Amino acid sequence: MKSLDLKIIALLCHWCAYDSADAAGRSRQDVPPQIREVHVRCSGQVDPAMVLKAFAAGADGVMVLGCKPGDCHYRTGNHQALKRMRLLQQVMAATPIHPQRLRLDWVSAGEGDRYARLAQEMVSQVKALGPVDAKGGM
Amino acid sequence: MTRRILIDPVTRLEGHGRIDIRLDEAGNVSHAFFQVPDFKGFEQFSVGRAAEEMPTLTQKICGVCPTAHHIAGTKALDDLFTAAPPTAARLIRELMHTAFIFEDHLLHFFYLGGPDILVDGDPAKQNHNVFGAIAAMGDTLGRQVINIRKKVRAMNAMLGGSALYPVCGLAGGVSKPVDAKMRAEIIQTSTDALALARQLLAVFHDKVRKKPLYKEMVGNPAFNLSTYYMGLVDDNDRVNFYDGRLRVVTPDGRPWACFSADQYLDHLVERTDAHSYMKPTYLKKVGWKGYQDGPDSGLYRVGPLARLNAAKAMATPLAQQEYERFYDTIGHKPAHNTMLYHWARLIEVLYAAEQMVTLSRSQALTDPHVRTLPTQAPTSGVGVCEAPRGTLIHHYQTNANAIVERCNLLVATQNNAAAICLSVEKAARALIKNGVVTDTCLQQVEMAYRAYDPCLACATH
Amino acid sequence: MARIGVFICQCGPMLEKALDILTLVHAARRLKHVVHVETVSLLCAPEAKAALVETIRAHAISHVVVAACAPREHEKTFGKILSAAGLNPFMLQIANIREHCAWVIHDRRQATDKAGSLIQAAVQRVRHHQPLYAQQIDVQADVLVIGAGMAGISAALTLAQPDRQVYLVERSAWIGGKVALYEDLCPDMNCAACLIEADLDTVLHNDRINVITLARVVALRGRKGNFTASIRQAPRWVDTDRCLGCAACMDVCPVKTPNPVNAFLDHHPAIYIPYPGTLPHVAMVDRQHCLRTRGEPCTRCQDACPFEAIDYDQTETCREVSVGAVVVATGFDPFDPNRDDRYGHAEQDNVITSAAFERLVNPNGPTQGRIVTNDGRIPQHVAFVYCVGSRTDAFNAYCSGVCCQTAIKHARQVKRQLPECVVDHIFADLCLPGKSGQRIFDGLRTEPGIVLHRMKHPGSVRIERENRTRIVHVTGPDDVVQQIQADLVILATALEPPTGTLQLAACLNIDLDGDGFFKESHPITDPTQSCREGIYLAGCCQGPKDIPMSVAQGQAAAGRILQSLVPGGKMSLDPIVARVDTDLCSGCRTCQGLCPFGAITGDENESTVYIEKTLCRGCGICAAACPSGAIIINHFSRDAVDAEITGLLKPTDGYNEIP
Amino acid sequence: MAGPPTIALYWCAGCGGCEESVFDMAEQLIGVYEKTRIVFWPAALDARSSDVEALADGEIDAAFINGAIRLDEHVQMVRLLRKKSKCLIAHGTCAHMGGVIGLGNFFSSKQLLACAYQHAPSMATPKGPLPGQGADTGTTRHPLPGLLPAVLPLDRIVDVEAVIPGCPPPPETMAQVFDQIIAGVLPAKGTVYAHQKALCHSCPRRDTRPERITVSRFKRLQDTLWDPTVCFLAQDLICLGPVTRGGCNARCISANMPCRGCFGPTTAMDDFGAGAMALIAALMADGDETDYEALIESIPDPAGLFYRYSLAASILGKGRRP
Repeated sequence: MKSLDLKIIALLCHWCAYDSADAAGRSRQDVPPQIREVHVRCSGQVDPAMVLKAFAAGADGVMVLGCKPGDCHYRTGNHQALKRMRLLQQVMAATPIHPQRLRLDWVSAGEGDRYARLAQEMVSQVKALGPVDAKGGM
Repeated sequence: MTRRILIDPVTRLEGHGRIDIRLDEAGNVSHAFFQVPDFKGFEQFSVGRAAEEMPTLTQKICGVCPTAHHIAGTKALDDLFTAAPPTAARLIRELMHTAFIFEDHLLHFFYLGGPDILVDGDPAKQNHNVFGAIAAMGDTLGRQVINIRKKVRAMNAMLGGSALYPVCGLAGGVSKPVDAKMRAEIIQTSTDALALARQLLAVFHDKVRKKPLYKEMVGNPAFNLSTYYMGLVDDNDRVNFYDGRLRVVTPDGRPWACFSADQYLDHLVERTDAHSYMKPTYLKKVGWKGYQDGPDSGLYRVGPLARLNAAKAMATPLAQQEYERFYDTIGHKPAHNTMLYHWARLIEVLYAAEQMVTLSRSQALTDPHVRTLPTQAPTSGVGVCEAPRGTLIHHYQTNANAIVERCNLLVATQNNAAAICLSVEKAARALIKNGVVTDTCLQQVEMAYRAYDPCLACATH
Repeated sequence: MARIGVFICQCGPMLEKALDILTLVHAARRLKHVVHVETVSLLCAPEAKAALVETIRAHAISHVVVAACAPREHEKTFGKILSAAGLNPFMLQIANIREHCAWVIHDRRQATDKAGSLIQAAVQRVRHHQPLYAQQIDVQADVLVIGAGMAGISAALTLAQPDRQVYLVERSAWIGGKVALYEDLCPDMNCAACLIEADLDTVLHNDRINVITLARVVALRGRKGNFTASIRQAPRWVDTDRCLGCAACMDVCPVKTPNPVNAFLDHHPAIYIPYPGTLPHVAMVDRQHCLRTRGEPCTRCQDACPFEAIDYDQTETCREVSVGAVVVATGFDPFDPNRDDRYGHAEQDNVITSAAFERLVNPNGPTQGRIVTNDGRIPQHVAFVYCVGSRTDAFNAYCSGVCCQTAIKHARQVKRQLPECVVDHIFADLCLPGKSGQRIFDGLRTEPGIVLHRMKHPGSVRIERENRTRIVHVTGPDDVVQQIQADLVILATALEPPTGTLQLAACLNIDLDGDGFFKESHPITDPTQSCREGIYLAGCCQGPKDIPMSVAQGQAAAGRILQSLVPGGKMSLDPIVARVDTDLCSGCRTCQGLCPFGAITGDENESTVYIEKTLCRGCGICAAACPSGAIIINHFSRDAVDAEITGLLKPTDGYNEIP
Repeated sequence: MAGPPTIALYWCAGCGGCEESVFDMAEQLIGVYEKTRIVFWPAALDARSSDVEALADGEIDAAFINGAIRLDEHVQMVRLLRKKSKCLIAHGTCAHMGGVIGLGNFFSSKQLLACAYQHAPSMATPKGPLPGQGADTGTTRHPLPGLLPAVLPLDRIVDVEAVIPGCPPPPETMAQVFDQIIAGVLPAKGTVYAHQKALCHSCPRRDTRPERITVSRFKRLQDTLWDPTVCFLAQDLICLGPVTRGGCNARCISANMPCRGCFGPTTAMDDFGAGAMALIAALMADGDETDYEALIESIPDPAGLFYRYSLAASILGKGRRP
């Protein structure tokens, strides 16, 4: 499987992360083509099922980006996301889907360069793990 | 040319089985195999689980003897965390377990194997089942059995949450005490149970034992197996379902071994049988001689008949009377005829009922203190009890965080596995001659294993 | 049956360069439910917009996908076009093929491939969109202002307009805050009293402003436009309508207790007015020290009062007011130097804070404005120590920003009264920004008898006592320690969040920043609103600032309110909120504790929870937490998001059917 | 339906508990026997697979299938029964979600066999052949069915009309289903014989559930004594009641033990484990990254706990085919 065929879903919060992806565009950053952006309200809207479904639908990685700690426009959304994603990763550790296929991080609206860097890191991280076993997880 | 007869699936037992009979040119049996096509892998997927979940997890091995697994698992936790349950908790567990054996034996006697001997006429006529049994025993008694069984299961639901799958077992105790109100109900139910047990034995003596088919089979050497016998006994070598030491007697009735559950590895061994998922066990110190009986073969049997054979007596008066009557009638101990499992089972039903009455009347039963919190770090624990079908052993090894690292289960019917296969083969050889194969004699071949009340999900787990 | 129209904007010449538009068109044509695909050179151009309306109508399109720039740019624009074409604006989904493809992927094939899946995802998603309608609600135009200092008062005065009541809640017994205690103000030594008393008077006599002293806000329910606040008022034991502040009572009161208002430099009786000219000019009983609270049947003040104004039967009262917005202007507390023994302040005498000096130098203060040591001497040497409690990790990492100019102001007051006095300034750095800052500093340097000392870091001093004078040991940048003698040391103390800030934050359900000040919704773009809509911040409670800044922020907050809460007006609610499927909700309340806006309550029989959509902001935290999957976020339902995700992951050959 | 409805009951990788849930109908079972035609029920009646093959397609009105799909012959059997039945009912947790058996999917079938037949401490033949292998499995013996690569719930093999959740289903529910069928009404596609709301809604302890629960360390059953009247979650003990469909009469709760989710998720939740994670994360007390790690550490075997009964049905396994 060519690494280009890898697909990574980026779940981006409305206030910071999605804008940072736009900023990356405005400043003509390099965002790897494997990244596929999805607009969500808040990283706190991302539930474990959403992530698992992405993997079941063929994602090789899922990146959840929210506002920086303390900057969540919904006050606690990114904290809830942190709790959920860490718990989910703990559960994933018992499955064939490696916990490192899921990444949660923070970026603020202006940081197009950071967004691009996180995207590149995520792609190489997933490349290292290779594509998800086609037979699916459990 | 050879002929093949397949009984698939075998019926009126727990789990999947098929009998595969091969006839030679002369139409006589060359092989007869009892095969169990069922496997789940509990011993592997128990690894990584939290120890405290094991009693509720492992009992899913079998929905017919779950309480036994729950008790064995819970006792393994006691041992694992070195936490001895308070008296009340111990009483509640034994009460629940004994009541369970009572109703489960009734299940067999009426729904599963029982109809073989209860229902008259040609077993091929498809009425050898609970409904035939009710007809045979009379509607009143039939419905009575059903209702008492229902009451006893309701009582266990009250004690353990679900009639089928109790959940109350905890390391060093149980989750729920018995209050005065519950106790009153329990005493009532136990008393009714005892009345029914006595009635059943009466019926057994003046109806069932007189049936020609039953008489024929009890006398038929084709149903004899001279093996070792194992069962759990109390300090006075009397039958006990909940706790004690494992006593083994030789085919001619001499005491051969008596050991505590944690020594099971010194005495009992499993082997893989390439044509079945069922793992036969045998006595380590005698050894495996293939599917054959006699003192030189490590084959042993468990379950009602074996428990009676392995013990010196019953712990309750009425059951003791029946116990003596049993051996007086047979004329020798141990009794080797497989069909006698039915009779032995009823004697246990009586013992169970008497024991329920005793336990329910014990003052300590309603003590609210039902848990000892563990203080020791866990390492390894073994739990044993008698399932209706025979001895059951759970063995867990964990890390310091009480996560299971290794799980080993020696399950009731496994102990009978080799004997069951042998019984089937012997019966087949005796009943099928010169190519004459009737449904009737195939049914009789099935009776050979049904008498054991085998639980094949258990046997494979 | 959805009829989806896909409109691919080429953004002038821009997208064609990076993407193979034709491939996108062909792929889009093959997607299920797509009835029309069209490329437009610039969809946001007026004529293109008009054409779009026509096309939507002509093809009876029910759902629209626009493949173009970021939603931030034009989602609203195209939403309006949908409305114009008779569709609900929410029947739109944008595929961001400019920012997320053309501009970031430099390989044409790869960029086109991704753009294709973004369009496919948008098409899959838009079919799950439901029409949504913004609900209009009546707004309450009255306003609650918490804190009657400079910021609160300026907000209150700006807000006190026709058809609008202002509730001005003040914790102390008198209004005016810190400024009322000052004599002169920076930069030009303007007379504080002259400036503020006029304002205070207007406040007191403005019938649109209800001043509630000795009061706290104890609860706030509701949301912008419809708050209900509970206000608890402590008894004054003095009838404010009868008392004239004649002080007859004060003369007969047997109690004497240190006067906090005068920084404990003098004493006041248990019934008192802290200084002449406080407003309202009405006495109050300090119940903590009054003999009656100790159970003694003293009635001296009552007997002495010529106006029968003393009323021991007053008890705590609680009232509820409904308001549309809240301004929080609770000010600051000065840093307490007793927390750091290097300043030797614990010994009280002759090491005083700038707050204390304000009273010392104030004609209505304890010494009628005479600058003297505690034993009544005229000081020959006065030393100012800067950055006390500021810019140090031990206490406050931030610079309080106003202490420097205050210290310089005080120095000028010293020189004005005692020209012969030597004044030492001990500072690490000076912070004097703005148009007047440098002027102030130059003024300081040119004065005779002014000595400037540099200390290495804020707090590189130790103040010790040498019989009647003080020795300030200063460690300089070169680590040389010099000793400065002074008869009076004045500590330029930091500004800190006032006591009770934590409780108030909890009661208003708003956040604090790392330093304990109220946190603004956005430090740059929204510095006057708290994290909760409709609750505004003014003055030092949001961070240290000088008086003009506080006044400005007070007026800014008022401006925001005047603009958004018109009396008799309505407010439209964002329809992107959460709703509960009551058939599924088990009432387990897992969501309830998580809602950052208190929008979720258990209903009376608690068989389900209830989401107040006027409070809900549609963040989705509850939906993601619901173990039954019983909460749906409008426009961001599980189905919609899942459809988008699967659309992104499907191969984009276009032939495969979309379920 | 002309005449009494034709019924079949079959077990795949089950435990017999679902059979018991029928036996436990007690006297009502006699009524069922009289008012229906039970053509196949290995646990209670003497009939062979060949008898089923002999039936006409669709001749069975309702087939109750319990147990998970573990062996290749289960696949053939349920396909046969599907062919012969108008209505197929997933009977019990294993058929519904794979049940406890599904935990086997944490391992390969090779691991499962080796552990049981080679590495068990009581094994005499540690190097011995695995079942179905080795010298004496000649043509003379009936071939032993093999394990599928993974356990599957029934609906991954054949269309399923209705589900009766529960390990085991309550006998009252069984009675209700039979009564309906006897009355001539076959369950509509998608019927689930349980509550629509989660267990919390019918939990006897629901009134003790506080507005907000925050847990800073989860307790394990052996760590603590607990109040038999108060919500388990409020006592830092994991209970999956908020995630789990009601309809079990809160039987575990009534035994003073927390819920483990045998009834499966509500209709809106595709994945039980995901629901459990959402719940548990929501209870975690606020803190920093390290606090959260410690908190998660205090949950032993989260994957095994959250997927106790539903691992085989997890959306992670959607791609699987027998």
